[in-house]
Amino acid sequence: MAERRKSAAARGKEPAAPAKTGDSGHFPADEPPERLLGYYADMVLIRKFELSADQMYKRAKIGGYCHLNLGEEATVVGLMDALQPSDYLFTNYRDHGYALMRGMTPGAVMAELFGKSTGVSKGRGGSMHMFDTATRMMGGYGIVGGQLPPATGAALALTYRSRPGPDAEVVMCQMGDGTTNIGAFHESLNLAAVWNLPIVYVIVNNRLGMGTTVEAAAGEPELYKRGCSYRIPGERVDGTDVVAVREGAGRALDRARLERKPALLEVMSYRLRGHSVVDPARYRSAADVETAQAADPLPLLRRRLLAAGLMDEARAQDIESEADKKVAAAVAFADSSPDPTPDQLFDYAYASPVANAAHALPGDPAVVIP
Amino acid sequence: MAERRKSAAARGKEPAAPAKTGDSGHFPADEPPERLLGYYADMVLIRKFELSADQMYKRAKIGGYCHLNLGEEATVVGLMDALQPSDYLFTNYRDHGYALMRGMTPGAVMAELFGKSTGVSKGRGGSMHMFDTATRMMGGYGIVGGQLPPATGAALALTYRSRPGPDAEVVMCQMGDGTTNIGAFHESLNLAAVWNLPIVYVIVNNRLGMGTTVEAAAGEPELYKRGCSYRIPGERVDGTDVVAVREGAGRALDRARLERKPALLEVMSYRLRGHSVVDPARYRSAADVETAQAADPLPLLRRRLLAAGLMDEARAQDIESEADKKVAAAVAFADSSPDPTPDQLFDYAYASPVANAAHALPGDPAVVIP
Amino acid sequence: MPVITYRQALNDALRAELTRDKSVILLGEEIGIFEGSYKITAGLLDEFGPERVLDTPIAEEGFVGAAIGAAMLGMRPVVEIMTLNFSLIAMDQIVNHAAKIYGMFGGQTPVPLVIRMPGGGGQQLAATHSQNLEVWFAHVPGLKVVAPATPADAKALLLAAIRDNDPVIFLENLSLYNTKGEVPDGDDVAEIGKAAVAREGTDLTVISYSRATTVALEVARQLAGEGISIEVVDLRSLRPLDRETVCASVRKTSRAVVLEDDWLSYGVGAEISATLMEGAFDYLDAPVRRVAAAEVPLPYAKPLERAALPDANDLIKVIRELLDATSFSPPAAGTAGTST
Amino acid sequence: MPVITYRQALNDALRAELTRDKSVILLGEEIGIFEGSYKITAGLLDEFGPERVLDTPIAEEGFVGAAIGAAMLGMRPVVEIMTLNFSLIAMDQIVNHAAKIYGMFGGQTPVPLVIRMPGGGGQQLAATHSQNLEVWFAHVPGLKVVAPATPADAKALLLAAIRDNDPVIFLENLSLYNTKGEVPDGDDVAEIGKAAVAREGTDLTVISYSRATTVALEVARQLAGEGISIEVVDLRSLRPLDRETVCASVRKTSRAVVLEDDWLSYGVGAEISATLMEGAFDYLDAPVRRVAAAEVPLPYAKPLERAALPDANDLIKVIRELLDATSFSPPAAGTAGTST
Ligand SMILES: Cc1ncc(C[n+]2csc(CCOP(=O)(O)OP(=O)(O)O)c2C)c(N)n1
Ligand SMILES: Cc1ncc(C[n+]2csc(CCOP(=O)(O)OP(=O)(O)O)c2C)c(N)n1
Ligand SMILES: [Mg+2]
Ligand SMILES: [Mg+2]
Repeated sequence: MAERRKSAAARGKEPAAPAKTGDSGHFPADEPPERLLGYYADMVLIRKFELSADQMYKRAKIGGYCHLNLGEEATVVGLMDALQPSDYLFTNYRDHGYALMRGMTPGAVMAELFGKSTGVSKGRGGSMHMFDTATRMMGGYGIVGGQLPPATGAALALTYRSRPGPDAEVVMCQMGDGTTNIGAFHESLNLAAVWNLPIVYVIVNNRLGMGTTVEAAAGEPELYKRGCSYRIPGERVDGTDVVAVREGAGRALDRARLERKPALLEVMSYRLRGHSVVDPARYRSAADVETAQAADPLPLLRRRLLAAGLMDEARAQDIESEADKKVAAAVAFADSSPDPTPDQLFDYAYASPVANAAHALPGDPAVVIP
Repeated sequence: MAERRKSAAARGKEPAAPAKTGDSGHFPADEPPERLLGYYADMVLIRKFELSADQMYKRAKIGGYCHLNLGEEATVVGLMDALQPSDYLFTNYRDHGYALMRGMTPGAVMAELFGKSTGVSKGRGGSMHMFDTATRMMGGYGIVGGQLPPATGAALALTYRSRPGPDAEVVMCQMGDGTTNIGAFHESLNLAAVWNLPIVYVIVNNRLGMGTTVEAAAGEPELYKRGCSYRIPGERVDGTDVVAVREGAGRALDRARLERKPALLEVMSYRLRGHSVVDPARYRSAADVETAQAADPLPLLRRRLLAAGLMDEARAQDIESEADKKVAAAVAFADSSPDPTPDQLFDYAYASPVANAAHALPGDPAVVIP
Repeated sequence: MPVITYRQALNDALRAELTRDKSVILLGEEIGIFEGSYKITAGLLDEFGPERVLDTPIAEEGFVGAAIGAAMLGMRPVVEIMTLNFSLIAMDQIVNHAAKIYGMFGGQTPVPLVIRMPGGGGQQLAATHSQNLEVWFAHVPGLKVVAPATPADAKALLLAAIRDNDPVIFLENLSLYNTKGEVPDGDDVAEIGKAAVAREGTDLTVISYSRATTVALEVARQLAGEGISIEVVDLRSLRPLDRETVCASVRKTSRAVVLEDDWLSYGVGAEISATLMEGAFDYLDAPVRRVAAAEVPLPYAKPLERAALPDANDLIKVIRELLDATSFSPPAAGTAGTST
Repeated sequence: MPVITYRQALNDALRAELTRDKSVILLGEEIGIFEGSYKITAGLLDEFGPERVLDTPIAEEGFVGAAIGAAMLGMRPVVEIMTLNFSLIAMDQIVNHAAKIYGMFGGQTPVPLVIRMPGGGGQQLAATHSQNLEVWFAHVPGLKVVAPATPADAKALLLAAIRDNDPVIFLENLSLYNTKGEVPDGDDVAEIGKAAVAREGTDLTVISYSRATTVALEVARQLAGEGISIEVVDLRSLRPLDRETVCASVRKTSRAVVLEDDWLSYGVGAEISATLMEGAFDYLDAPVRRVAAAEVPLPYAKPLERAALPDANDLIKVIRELLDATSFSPPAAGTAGTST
């Protein structure tokens, strides 16, 4: 995807009008068709990858918690396309799609899910903890809100080495709607404001934090307004429309990049399934499920591309079977990769070696009498 | 002071216009002169008490941290007069004035500072931790922001026993300006908003958190606006004008009392001295010190009362020497009170007795071989 | 006696107290509509309504602190923190507030609060979601800390915790929720601060708590077949700590192993070993041994996770080493063990 | 060698590292304009400017977490938390993030971060402002934890901590800041993870760290006059823990007392006692004794505070009890002690 990434600044665009719903409008006139097809391919890849992860979980190839981006594909693709390769990304635990779009190979991401040595975090992190130095994906984080202070500090670090301007490095910090209620949200945005940090906080509002609605959890449920307490401007975009997401993210990133000021972006999305693969989501009303299904960005984009004549059914199927192949290859790679071995347990205990480090296995004596 | 306390609701008043500076305006026409003189007497008592505490600290009668309300007297008196006896109060560590105005005797407050058994918290808490069940002062708290979640929970408890109305119990939670930047502020106000709790959060903005200005610490330095993230309305009042403070607090309390909804009040005050008795405040500019001195609410009120002919110099001096006497008596009481004795060390270890409680003194064996 | 799961025992205790005492309320993330992340509160929202069973925003510091304040005004809140790992966010409220308010204000306001939370690893939840940290809470005066191992204790200790006027940290363990055991109907309220001899034996004492106790009992049963008689002391309460029961057992058996799920250094096992140093030194045939987790952020990958966490085999190995070191020779197989 | 205060030694180390390495920055509340609540950073804002010395809002979780993120991008932040008590607010960032990020992400990003903070009681700061809690940090893999007792160690360990690529918890103590000692000029960098024999002796070992080491040394000097030869082992590093130095000393002296300022149960003393159980059992003439704080929220009133905290008299009393229990009889007065 990297070749498609350009800052909105570099494209010389004005802030766009508020985005339409994913279904309605036309594509922007100057949008290259191949780029739109690329988006569709990316979204399909995420979809197929996540469905495969769900399968693999059921086959016990994957363990622990496993949160999927199903329903958020346009959001993920739009956000990631707005980033430059030199930007840094921090996300929450719902991070598979981000990892793929940031440029990690499906095989290495699937291998991480399988807990293999070839996984992006060497099998140490699992689903919630995708990390890759090369693509500047600074980690998925499992503690709600936990990624915000480090992301803010990463933006602080950038101020020591990068001046505002079209090539400035910036940080994007993704989070869920429920995350806006925790203290770390407040402290982080406040720090970013008083220190003028180049960071974009992205709220993926999928309307639920596990089973809790935004309205039940947030005193101000229009979450893009919650920058008010720090004079950080916010914008809300339609997360089922990949172009709208990219444009909104571009505007926010421009503020960070050109003005070195924080920005807040709320992306309205839907979660198609339960909170994690083991959640049957019985608490969801039929109406809610129906709304979410109707907003599924994949069929929406497929229909729009077909209707606009930018893609025919054959091309669509090509794209879809291409994704199937990639995911199958990823599973095969993960499956055939080696497990880490117990003798590697202490491999990453410390970055600087140190005297008397604790290396006892369970049952080993803590002290050996000479 | 209790006899003067009436809710603004009970007085049937409309919200007043934004308060003027302490110096300028006239007193409200319907304000009983005796009440104004009472305010002056209360403010003088706090002033003399705090100056005495400073002295006693220098004589090593008081130890630990000691934060004074010098300069905040009109704020403290106005806030406390707006409360009903049935209301609950939580404050930060800068709590001597609140304790006095809430109805604790100067002797018991001074005795707490001296660490005596007759102190309001039996000498266990000291300056930062005044507590009194009878007057519903639920404690001064030394951890910045620490009082906010418990105060919020106290308001939650009230919803189980008290309906909205003029006699409803409510909670007032005081804090400093610097406190608005900590996570507990965000989480507490959000909880109060989503649960519709009867609580008034009061920010005493003395422009400094230790040596840090509001502008350096807060992304939105107009602190009364920081309820925006929870749809909690805020108001700013002049903290050098005791009536303005009382009226502002009354309006906020009315919202909590009658509508059962949280409110935010910012009271603009000044700190006349250092952060605590041991801080020489060398970081303060001459101009800043001058501004603070010019806003000293005591001479302001004294001048206004004299100018309005509500008090003559003799009466003023009576009031002042009355306060001197009370403070001297408080010191004498504290001085002659007994110290707690080491055998009382474990007296408040637990509220419910329990098997095998740890009662070893330093050097005692943890286990006694039978 | 009915046999029910640990999960059901907790649910029963909560229901019983919600019914008995109107000042009992439950607070936590997803405990209502979602019925609890681990379904401990299933059905309670329906039964008692949203005023008694409060879903909170994600704000551990806020809602734990709110529970403290509510307790100060006479409510008896039972808070669920979804897993112990998230209690780190609420630590200031737990340690600087809940644990301090009664003593620091001179005994004026009790804080009758229960904080329930599951800890434990072994579920491939990786480093930030697999911690124990019981020892942190156990270290803090002003708290009471219990860690039941069986469904019966889970119920009896939860009843006791809710009726206690102090903040009680109630430690559960993810892998105990589906375990089963006999639980008496009705109001069997435990005494906080007492350990239990979960199984009597004569040759060696294993001291443990929570999930580790189930492992210790399993190992004791297994070794009984070889004629080795293991006594299992289940601590149940970490603060107060029932040092006397621990020492009495080891004075009898002369050999001791501590089994815990937490990291070895500065763990609960250290305190138990130090306690035996002081209270059973002259009775010990050999040094007390500790079996605990390897000191690493717990990895996700199963082979690594398994290597890092203590299990029955590790305990058996250490027991054998200790018996060998003290020249133990078992009687004829099958005769050891006085209970099952 | 120049004699300077512990405070000055810290200030010197910070200045040296700010000068040496541009990626070193300081963050904390009131460390700039106010020059630090305890004046450790005095003068540094003037010297290095607001880009290197950052005053933060009151937001411990936020700025500790920010320091983590900055460290991940190659900065070397040194954070001051005003007192250890406030670290409770930052605990999730310290334990779930700083301690986990290197291992959990498979060694891809080191977190070269120092968190400095003073703990300790005895200043009448009452229950929420007088805690130690070193043992909490010492328990957590992924952290390194040091607690220097002398100005020389303060400087040498702070230099080491800043140059280390892992998160280092650097524990100071309020009552050490004005203590004085010889400190070598220049670049004397300590090795993290090593204890020191602070004073050699033959009859009994006192194991301690931070402020307690100064008490132990004072007692050792005093008892030397009575012909009792005390060896003092200063742990210096709590994680890693130098078990071998501790055990070697006690294998020699056969008697051990642990002195610490923290609460007794589940304290550092427990781990030391358990360590000696494992590493010196056969050499011990009597059980290891622990001297630690009474287990209460520390009261403000001086007589209660004094009763709750361990001091030289408590240590002397326990040393005498231990010597008596092991039938120690001193040689002619004045001959004991091989160093001063
Ligand atoms: C501090 C903390 N509290 C609770 C949890 C458990 N938890 C995991 S995800 C989640 C919901 C988060 O909702 P949201 O921020 O909207 O993100 P989404 O899952 O919808 O992407 C909760 C409560 C956690 N991981 N961390
Ligand atoms: C969590 C925490 N961090 C830091 C401190 C140290 N501290 C005590 S008072 C204070 C400043 C508070 O400023 P503000 O809220 O404006 O209150 P003020 O002192 O002006 O009344 C600080 C940083 C503390 N007590 N608690
Ligand atoms: Mg969500
Ligand atoms: Mg202030």
